[in-house]
Amino acid sequence: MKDSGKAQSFVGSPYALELRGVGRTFGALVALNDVSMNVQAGERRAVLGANGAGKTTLFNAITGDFPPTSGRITFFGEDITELPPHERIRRGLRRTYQNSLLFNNLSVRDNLYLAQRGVSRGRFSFRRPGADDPAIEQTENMARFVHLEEVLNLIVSALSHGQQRQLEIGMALAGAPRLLLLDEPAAGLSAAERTDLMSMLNGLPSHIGFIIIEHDLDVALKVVENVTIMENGRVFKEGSPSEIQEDPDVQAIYLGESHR
Amino acid sequence: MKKALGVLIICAALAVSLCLPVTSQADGVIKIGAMATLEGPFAVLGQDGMRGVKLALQQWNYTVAGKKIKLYTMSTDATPDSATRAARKLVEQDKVDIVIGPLSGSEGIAVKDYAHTQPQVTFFNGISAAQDTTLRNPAPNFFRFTGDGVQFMAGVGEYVVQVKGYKKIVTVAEDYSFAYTNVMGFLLGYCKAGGKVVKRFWVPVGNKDYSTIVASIPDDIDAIFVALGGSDAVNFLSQYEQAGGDKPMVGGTVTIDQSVLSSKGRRKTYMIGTPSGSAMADNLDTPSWKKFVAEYKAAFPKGFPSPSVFAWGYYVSTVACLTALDKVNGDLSNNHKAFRETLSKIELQTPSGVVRLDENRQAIADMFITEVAERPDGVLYSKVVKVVPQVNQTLGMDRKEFLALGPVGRNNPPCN
Amino acid sequence: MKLFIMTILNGLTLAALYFLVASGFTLVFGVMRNVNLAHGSLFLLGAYVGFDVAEATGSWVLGAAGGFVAIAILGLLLQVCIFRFMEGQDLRQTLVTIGISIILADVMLAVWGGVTYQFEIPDALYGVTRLPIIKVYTTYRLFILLIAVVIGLALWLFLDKTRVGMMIRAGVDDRDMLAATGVNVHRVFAIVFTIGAGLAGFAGVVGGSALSIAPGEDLRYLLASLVVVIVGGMGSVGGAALGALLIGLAEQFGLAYSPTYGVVYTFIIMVLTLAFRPQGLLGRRA
Amino acid sequence: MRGSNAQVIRGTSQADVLWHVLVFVFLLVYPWIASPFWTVQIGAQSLILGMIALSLTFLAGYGGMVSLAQVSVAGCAGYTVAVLGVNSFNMGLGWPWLAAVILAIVIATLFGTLIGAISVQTTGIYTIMITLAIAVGFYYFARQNYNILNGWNGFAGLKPPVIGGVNWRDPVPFYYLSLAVVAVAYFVVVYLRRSTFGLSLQGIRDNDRRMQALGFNVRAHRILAYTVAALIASFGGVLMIWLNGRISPGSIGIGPTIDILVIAVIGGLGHPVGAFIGAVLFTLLENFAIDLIASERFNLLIGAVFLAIVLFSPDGLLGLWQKLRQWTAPATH
Repeated sequence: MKDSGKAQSFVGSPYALELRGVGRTFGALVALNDVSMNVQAGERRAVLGANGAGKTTLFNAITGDFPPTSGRITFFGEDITELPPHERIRRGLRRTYQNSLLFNNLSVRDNLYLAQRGVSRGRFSFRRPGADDPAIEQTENMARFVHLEEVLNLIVSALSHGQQRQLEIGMALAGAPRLLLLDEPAAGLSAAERTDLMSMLNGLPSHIGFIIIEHDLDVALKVVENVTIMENGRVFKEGSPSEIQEDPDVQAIYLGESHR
Repeated sequence: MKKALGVLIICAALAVSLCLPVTSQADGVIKIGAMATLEGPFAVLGQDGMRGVKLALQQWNYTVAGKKIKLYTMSTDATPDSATRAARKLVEQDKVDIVIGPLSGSEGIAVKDYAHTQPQVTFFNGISAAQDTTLRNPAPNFFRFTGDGVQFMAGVGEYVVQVKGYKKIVTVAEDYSFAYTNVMGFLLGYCKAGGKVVKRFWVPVGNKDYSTIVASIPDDIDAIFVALGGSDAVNFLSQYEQAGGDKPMVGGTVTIDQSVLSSKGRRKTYMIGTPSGSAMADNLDTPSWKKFVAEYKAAFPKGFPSPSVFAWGYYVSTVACLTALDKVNGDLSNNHKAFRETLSKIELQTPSGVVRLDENRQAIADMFITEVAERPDGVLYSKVVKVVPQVNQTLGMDRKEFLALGPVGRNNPPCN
Repeated sequence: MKLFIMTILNGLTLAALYFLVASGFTLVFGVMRNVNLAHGSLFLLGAYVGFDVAEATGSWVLGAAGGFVAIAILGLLLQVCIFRFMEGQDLRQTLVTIGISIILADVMLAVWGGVTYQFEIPDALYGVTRLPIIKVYTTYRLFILLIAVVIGLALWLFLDKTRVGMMIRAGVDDRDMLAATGVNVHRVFAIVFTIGAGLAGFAGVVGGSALSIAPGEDLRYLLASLVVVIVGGMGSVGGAALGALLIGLAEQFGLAYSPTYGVVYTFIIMVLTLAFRPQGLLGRRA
Repeated sequence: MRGSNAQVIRGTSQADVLWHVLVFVFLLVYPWIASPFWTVQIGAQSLILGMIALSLTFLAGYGGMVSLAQVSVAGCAGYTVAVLGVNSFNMGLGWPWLAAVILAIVIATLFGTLIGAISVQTTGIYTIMITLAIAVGFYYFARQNYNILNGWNGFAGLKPPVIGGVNWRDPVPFYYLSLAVVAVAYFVVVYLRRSTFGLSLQGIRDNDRRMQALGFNVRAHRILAYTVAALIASFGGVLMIWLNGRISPGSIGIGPTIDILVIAVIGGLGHPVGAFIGAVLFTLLENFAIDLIASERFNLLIGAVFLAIVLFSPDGLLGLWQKLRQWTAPATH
């Protein structure tokens, strides 16, 4: 993963991501309730919580997949609440999905190529990419970074689960991401694959922040600086990994007995 | 790779053998192609038309002047495009000498247009009744031995005013060319005789719910002129009757036809006595008509109780063709020259009277003013009340004067 | 004024007929995401079968029952023999229904021919009823209105109060959830298809009595159902009622006040609905 | 409806190239071995129907959007040519043919884009219903409008121009004209498959939400796909009216609309060539089914063939062919 080299200077907000009173309802169901949160540029944070606590909904609200029904979202000082999803992506926001959302009938190369194309110019080009197309080289670099260079021409549906997760991350890293939202990237991975994943995350350039939803605390707490715990669509606790681990409420309610 | 080549060679060989035209232009066979609507909502009409063709051919025992007749059929779906396609297939693939058809007005114009491009084939209209098929830009090889929609209504307008005393009328008709033609034929006479049109309802073809039209019909009228076909007519009539309507009706040509009269359901006593105009009538009291009906019934026990105007039209056209072929002894040489000359001059005896052709090869024929009557067994039929002899396409008007009336349309004639 | 009220009444009664046809269509769509383009053929077949039964027994009521039962069984067979093997393949199911409708149309033409059929409606329903202002109105059309209300209420009670009904509603809202709750999905689908097809057959008799039956009616009612359901919102029975109301009124007002382009109005309503509310008036966002 | 069992995506192979060359040579030679009827009525008709179906294959196969309004787009182009140019009802404006054709294609393409803009609000099965309803609405409009579109009768006397002494409506020239236009459209569609736009369409087909999360404006891409498809269909529409010499509401009714869907599906949506395979089969059936089974039940045959194909080979004849090849080919790994 090459650093794009662009200096990341921001006017206005000191934060990469600011949520102010974000809420999301589905009919009568309140999935997110008045969530506020500040994430620094380059910050790495975990979001924990039981199933149905609203973690994925939070991601969906941030990326615009299911836009919030109340509240504001600011990305590097720009209000993106009303922006369509693709506009948010083009501003440097990236995400992965809990269940891999890949193009199953296309090859790995095409998947990565599309990821590169999505955030660069010429998305509507009617021409086939020539050998000199920078996206081709970027595609191959990315494949190396996520260890998929061997299977570049394989159709995605033929990949192993682990490879699909790697591809998922590779696609999220295309272009010049500034903040990644990783939705349980380690789910279903073997122990060895998890180790790989962690080293991959730790090897990201320092200006790229991420928010990770992770059930496995051992994974999460090793790669993040801050932790947010959600419950019933609200932010329940925030703090550093050690604060969270020592918080009695958290221990009692969320972490349970097994973590002490 | 070799396999691919092999497959392709086989395909090519197959294609070549298929593509070779059927080259049996053998002596002793005359090929006739017939087309009618054998699919979709109008299939029943087309089927009866085909019965007319087959009946005529049976009478000639599929032989004319010692030559066998081979019949090719093609179906259309009542659209001009499909008629053109069907005609092309018959002419260019089956290589027929003669085409009989089509059934509906716009189809007729399309086939006439096509006839212009195929001078080596002679075309006989089926029962299509659009005016422009022969009135404007006629094709030298297209012959129509049946009337058009205007001719069909000859005399009905005068009859309705003078005999029935209907002075104020509304028209309910389908919103397309045949109905325009039919309404025009009726109104030309009706308005001349002093009748007034209070309102014209043009209803989209295929409309089934007439309740609102029924409600819109004003009370101070003497009668309703209805030019609807098939199930549209049945729907209008039963809804009008059910809603308590009691104004008498005047029927368009296809409204008072076996295709409507023989529909299944509550008998429409309301229809009895309805005057209409057509080129035929169910109870003609001539030997040739009775013979035609008897033979139709014998040949097609599953057909209508009495031949419909569609069977009649196709029959007359086929008979015209076969009679002329007999006269020229099957000689179709020199682009059917002798055959066509004979056709132009023929005085054809048909079940409904003598038919001659005008200079545009359009029929001059007897037309009938009919009224609906009921047989003892409850079957409805059209009864002749008056014969209008030898009606030509311009209803006796000067051709120039008639052409000046302009093409048919929603508001032609104005009838002020 | 009289014309205006008459047109409203005519629109209402036509809407009632459309609702009968479209409710089955929307139910099947909502639960199974199966766009049954043979729905119009089921309507027509139900009418023909019902006609034969009514002729044979001399009873209109038995004819209506016959139309319902025969088509319900056919629907069940279609679901069990064909559609259950292609669940989730929306496009393929739709194509199969197109194939079925082409074949059914030709078979019906072969069996019943092309003549127009009309039912002998019971004497009690024949003729007119006295009403204020407009004086008289066709009794049978008022009867259709009544039937539609009854069927609508029955459907509502069935969907709202019975266990199977609740499962069906759950399936409309979220198909995956239905499977996750351990319900026998095949059985729910079979029930829905049976009811949906049966309603089409029943509507065939009711509609064939108000208007008539002839080849081509299959397509007409299919299109009406499509537009009604698109406008009302796919999968929603209430939406079908609302859509039918709009389309029925639009058609009759078009015919009364602007016959030339009357037939186009329904499609304009549809396009407008789509432009501002793609999921239909009462539909949920897909 | 798509995809093969092949795990590795391969590029264009030598065999593919050879096949294309062979077929193309055959198509060039064809009018010299076929009668005029087979040249135009079967050959050119298949090419043109295939071209309109190709626009659907492009939309459905690449973009996953099954639009039933492609015939309406073709009809829009046809009608525009008829109204602007010369027709036998004296209602034409008498423009020179080139101007009429260019404007027709522009208008029809805009019309197709508009249809796209309306229908991309919805996906999958909803698209079928909405485009079907639009198609029928357009049909009714054309049927009822007499001022411009001449209502039920439509227009006749539509002919391709005579250029350079060649009457382009003569069988052989018209066949080559159709072949040339179709060949360009076909290769453009094949080329687009691997273009950035084509790939992004396939991505949208597989997973539109993910495409959005990669920064693609899914809606815009979809609408553009409709534009491209409309461009193809409108060329097909112009050729169609030159073939038939006429256009009327019947040319754009529900029958032709379903026919195009049948053609595309019978052939197979997996590859652009499927549209033409389907068109050849359909044209043959349409012309000869009545001879094959002498009765009046030939629609039954067409319906049965269609049903059998969608029931047993979801990928159409193309899929059947691929299955057959896998079956007969020796196991290589």
